[in-house]
Amino acid sequence: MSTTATETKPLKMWQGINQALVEEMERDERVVLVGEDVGRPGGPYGVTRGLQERFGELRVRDTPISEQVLVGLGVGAGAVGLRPVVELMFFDFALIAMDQIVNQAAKFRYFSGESLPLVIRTMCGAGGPNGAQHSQNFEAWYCAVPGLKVVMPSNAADAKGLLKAAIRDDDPVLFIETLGLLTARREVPQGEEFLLPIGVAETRRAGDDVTVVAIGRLVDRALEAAETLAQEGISVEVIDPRTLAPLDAETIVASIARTGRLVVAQEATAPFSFASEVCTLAAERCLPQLKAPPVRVASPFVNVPTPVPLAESRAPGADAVVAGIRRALEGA
Amino acid sequence: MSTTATETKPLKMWQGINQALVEEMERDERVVLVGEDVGRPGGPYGVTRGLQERFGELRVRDTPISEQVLVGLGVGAGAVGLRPVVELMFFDFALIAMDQIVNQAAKFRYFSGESLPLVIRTMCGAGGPNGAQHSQNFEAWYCAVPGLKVVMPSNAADAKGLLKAAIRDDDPVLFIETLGLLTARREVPQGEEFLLPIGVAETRRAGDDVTVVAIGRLVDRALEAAETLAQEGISVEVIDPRTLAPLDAETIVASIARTGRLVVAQEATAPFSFASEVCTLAAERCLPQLKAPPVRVASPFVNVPTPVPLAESRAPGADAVVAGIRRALEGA
Amino acid sequence: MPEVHVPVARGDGALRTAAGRYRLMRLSRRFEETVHDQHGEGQVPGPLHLSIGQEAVAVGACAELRRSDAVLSTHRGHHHCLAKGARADRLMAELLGRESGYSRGRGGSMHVAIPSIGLLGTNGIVGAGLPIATGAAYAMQAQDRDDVTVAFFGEGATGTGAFGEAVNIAALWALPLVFVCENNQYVELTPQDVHVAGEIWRRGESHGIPGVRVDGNDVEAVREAAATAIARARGGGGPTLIEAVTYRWFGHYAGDRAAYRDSREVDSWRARDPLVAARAALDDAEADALDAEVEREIADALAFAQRSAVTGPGALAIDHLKETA
Amino acid sequence: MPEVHVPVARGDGALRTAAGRYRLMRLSRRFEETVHDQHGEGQVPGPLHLSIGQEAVAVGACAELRRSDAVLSTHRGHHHCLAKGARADRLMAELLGRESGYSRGRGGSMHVAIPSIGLLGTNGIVGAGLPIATGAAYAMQAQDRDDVTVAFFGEGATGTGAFGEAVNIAALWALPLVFVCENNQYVELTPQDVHVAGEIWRRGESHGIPGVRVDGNDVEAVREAAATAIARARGGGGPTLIEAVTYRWFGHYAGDRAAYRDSREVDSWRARDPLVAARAALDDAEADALDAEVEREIADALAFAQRSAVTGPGALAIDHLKETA
Ligand SMILES: Cc1ncc(C[n+]2csc(CCOP(=O)(O)OP(=O)(O)O)c2C)c(N)n1
Ligand SMILES: Cc1ncc(C[n+]2csc(CCOP(=O)(O)OP(=O)(O)O)c2C)c(N)n1
Ligand SMILES: [Mg+2]
Ligand SMILES: [Mg+2]
Repeated sequence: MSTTATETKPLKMWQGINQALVEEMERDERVVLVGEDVGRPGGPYGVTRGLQERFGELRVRDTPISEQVLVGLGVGAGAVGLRPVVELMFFDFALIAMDQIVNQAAKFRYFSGESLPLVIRTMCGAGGPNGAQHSQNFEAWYCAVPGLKVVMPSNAADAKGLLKAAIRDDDPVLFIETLGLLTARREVPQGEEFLLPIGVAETRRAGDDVTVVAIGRLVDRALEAAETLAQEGISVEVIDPRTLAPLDAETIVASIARTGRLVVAQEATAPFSFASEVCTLAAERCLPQLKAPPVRVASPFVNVPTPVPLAESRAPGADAVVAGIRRALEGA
Repeated sequence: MSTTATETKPLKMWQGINQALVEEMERDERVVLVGEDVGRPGGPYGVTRGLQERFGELRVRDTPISEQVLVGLGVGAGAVGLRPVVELMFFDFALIAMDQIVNQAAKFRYFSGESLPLVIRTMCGAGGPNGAQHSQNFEAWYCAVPGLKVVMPSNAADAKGLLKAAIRDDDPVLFIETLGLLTARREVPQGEEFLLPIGVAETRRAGDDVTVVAIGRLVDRALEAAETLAQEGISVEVIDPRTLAPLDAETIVASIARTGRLVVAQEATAPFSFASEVCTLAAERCLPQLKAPPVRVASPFVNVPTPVPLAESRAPGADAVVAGIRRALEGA
Repeated sequence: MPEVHVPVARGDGALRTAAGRYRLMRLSRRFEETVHDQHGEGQVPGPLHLSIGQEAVAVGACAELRRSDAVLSTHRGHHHCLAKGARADRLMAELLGRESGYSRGRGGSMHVAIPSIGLLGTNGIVGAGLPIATGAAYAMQAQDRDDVTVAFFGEGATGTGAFGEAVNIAALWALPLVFVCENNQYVELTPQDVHVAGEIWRRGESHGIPGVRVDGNDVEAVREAAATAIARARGGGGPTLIEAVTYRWFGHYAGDRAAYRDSREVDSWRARDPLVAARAALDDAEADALDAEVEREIADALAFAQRSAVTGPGALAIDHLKETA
Repeated sequence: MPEVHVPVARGDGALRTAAGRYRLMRLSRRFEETVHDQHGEGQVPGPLHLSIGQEAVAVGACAELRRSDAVLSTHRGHHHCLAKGARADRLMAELLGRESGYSRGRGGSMHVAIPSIGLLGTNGIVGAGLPIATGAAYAMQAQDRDDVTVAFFGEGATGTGAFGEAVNIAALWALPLVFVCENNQYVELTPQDVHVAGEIWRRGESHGIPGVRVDGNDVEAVREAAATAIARARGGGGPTLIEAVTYRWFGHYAGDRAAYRDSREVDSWRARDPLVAARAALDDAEADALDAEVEREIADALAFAQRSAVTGPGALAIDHLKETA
């Protein structure tokens, strides 16, 4: 994979995703997109705007509300020669398609020995007034499934580069977008060959005193926290795994071993989550170096309330990351 | 909750479950049982034998192959006055009913403020020649859901006492039976009031050198390992959480703080699993006491193969627990 | 919890008369208009799927229901809630994110559940009420009650697996369950022909249960079809599938300008306002009096909601499990 | 991988003649009897759901298929695999847990997938093949191929949500897809009347697609119905739902003595052996020759499997992701 792009453009995350889809569909006619409202309406949040006009109704297709069939469309089409991208509107709705994801898509190669190019795009998190059934963060569950890759970009550029890589990947990839980031702007490299490697973490900021592993919406907040603490002379390293499975444990472990302190920051609730796995890696592989207990900065273990101010008060902000880092610095 | 029973009988786990169902259905006519083949055939593994003859076709009901409706039957019936027990034949099939479990059952009280007595019984693990779609262990996923209790008994007596408690509980309980234990025999207290408390871990064996937290099929194997190592003078504490959510963290943490060493043993694969959460608790709350990195004894991160010998070679045995303990004793 | 005066008790019997039905349709309409306004003023901190234009379906289908009957509703469910006996004030408070709301203001429009009046839930998941409806109906059958369950769903929900599972088991077990498909022609941002193959009302026959299509803008037609289905269900005759053809006047959600629709289409449906027909059954003076009553009820409801405390973070952690209640 | 000699090539065209169809039915029967024996001897380390009695459905439905067409099968799918062109030897090896099996002996009966011949999988999850079938058919349509997909499923699968979702979208998109319900009267340990409301073949009409019921023990009747459906699908006419009524002679799985069935019922179906009818279309000498050929093929297949290495733990970790392949 190469990152030969030079020119960049400031784009919102949804635009980065849209660009990735356009470029890959232009490049390879086997790429198709199916989902609820992805076609004529251009997606409930506008992410797939203009695609159906450009690529026609057969390649960009509005489906009924049939989540099992949606993923099944991807599995079947991927098995006979297309490279489907399936959109599940909200991550919560993936619960309906779980058998198709876990028992069918993820096991296809194990049973058949052959590739299943399939991207399942979905959107997580409490970034809108949608409430307890439209805001959940269950990314950890899919990371526990052999045969599945899980990607979770934290900004527009990564979303573009990783989605393009996911579409070119020969394995099923669950691509988790974050509602709270869709309109966040970033410089996005242009050019069809801007690809980012799946399975490689990105160190967003180098630092020596503490390692913060942050995902999704918490990456920017972690960077903000790092900036705040820098003013006190605290040097924070921020790692964005970008791919949650297979996880780039080496990068994470090397950083923790060096700083001796770990904070994991995520929008999901803490118990049995992504953060649990990272903390476990720290304990298993960096115990002698650990100067303090790892800290999970996460949403409280309660449902997501509907009113936006409440939902936002539930998700950890930059202040919560700052507090988490302070705890990691004090601890043990 | 009381454990006033005195008399015991040697029963297989399936018999303990059967007895719990009979007793609770005798005691409370609101208790009903629905599931595939639970009635006339008495269950695919005989667990519900005799119940339909005893309680009639309305209270013990064979359903079509409709897993979403199965859990929905429980939610709706629980909401209007029954205390339903729903059987999902294999844990893997719960994937089809995930929306009903996570978005409906678990959130009913949050939305309505009222109780939802509902037990979802299912069977996990690679204890038979069933292969990759009938042998999975995804217990950790459900532990991440606010509003759900998750119980996983490791023997016939616990299965009985905990199932009875689950049926009397006013919250939705996911009750995970283990295929590999169904025919394992144990002394089971008799008497209608033999109840075991949900949310309370059981220390199966006291010890000083290392804490083993084991669940399901791995409990007996951990005890066997402890016995083996006792002969070398190694003193192993074995804790069976029995309830995975809400987890009795206090008991576990107190033990780890005392022994300074942790092994978590489970049939599930390691990444993003129950073991990850327990290791994280150790790191968060016992770091100063930890003498060695925690060790996860788990199945390798691959699908469950169909042939029994292969499936059995995949699941960790007592020897793997012994090896894990030795690692914990050497480490750091 | 302090409650304002509600002039007419709903629930058992309140919808048995044409006046009662008109009154509730009017209440529902005015409720929606009011929350729509509130939404425009930024006072509704959650999503809003308005049922304006569809009042006859909810009121007609609930006309013969008792408090002990159950209803499963959808993301577009305020009219169902009111028709089943929900109080306008607490429902309004819920939508406005107030502590006095039915779900303490945390749930909002899609998460209203009032088991005490048999309203088992609006729902954010399309189709998800249908399996739950089979459970409520099964419990009624198993307990030998002559109660029934009514499951509302949009035509979009016929695409879900939950729908097929539910119809099959309801037919198989002869459950006391009435399926009411509120076909309002659109499914989010696409027309129903993107979603529905064939004809919805005919999905009954291959399962051996009656299926009927009715004018969903005619409250009496809906009531009649529902009455037949409900009587059948109470008598042990099993489920019925009713397709009520209607139209949503506004977009999918408050804020959706529904540019995907032809304005003439909208106009033609607005010209068939279900309230106008229902009002015609009454004499004008009676109708005017009911309208005035409704205005007061709505004004009181809004005042109640507005003077209730805004739900704060303190409400977040409760009611997940019984012990935390 | 070493392969034994296969006397008659299957796949394109092999089932176009009555002789070819009889031969394959016979092969399927003898295959099942052989693996059943092997199971009795403890040589099958996985579950076994025998298709004996149902051969005419698989062979009739696949008679007009090409290699580039797709088939989705079920937990009871050896006959589908063979009819779509799977080699008896590698299939046998899979069931016997050998490295030379189609899934390296790790998958067993319920997890055979051979994309190279269009066999997209038997399946351990009831109903799960149906959504996948819509995907294969969609790809064929989107690529403007005139290929078709055939989805087999038992009558028990009509209870799953996946079934309803799949029929709806197939009808809606006019997918080149033929649904073949193999109604063998039982669903695990209970009769079909515990599972199916109304009539399966009629589930088509409310979706606006043809539904037909055929004698599933008459290979020519199945072939004819399938040929019509396949031609329709290839021509862009959309899906068809075929209910083929048949019977499984043995229990749900090898080992199930099926005490829940009346022996007279079993006898009456055995008296209608689909192979006897298919054989009657041939002259005796020809049929005898085919039988002998089949015996050799089965013997060779068994020998192949038996001399293949038993799958060891080394096979466990491969083929989860491409890089681990
Ligand atoms: C399972 C699921 N898939 C998708 C959605 C997103 N969604 C919300 S409402 C809706 C359309 C529902 O249409 P219909 O059933 O006709 O009801 P209407 O909105 O017309 O009342 C969709 C697709 C959802 N909430 N749940
Ligand atoms: C989703 C799901 N639920 C339950 C099962 C357990 N199960 C395996 S086969 C079977 C019966 C299937 O009956 P049918 O569809 O009629 O096929 P047949 O066995 O008769 O060929 C059941 C319930 C399963 N495998 N998958
Ligand atoms: Mg609609
Ligand atoms: Mg069958």
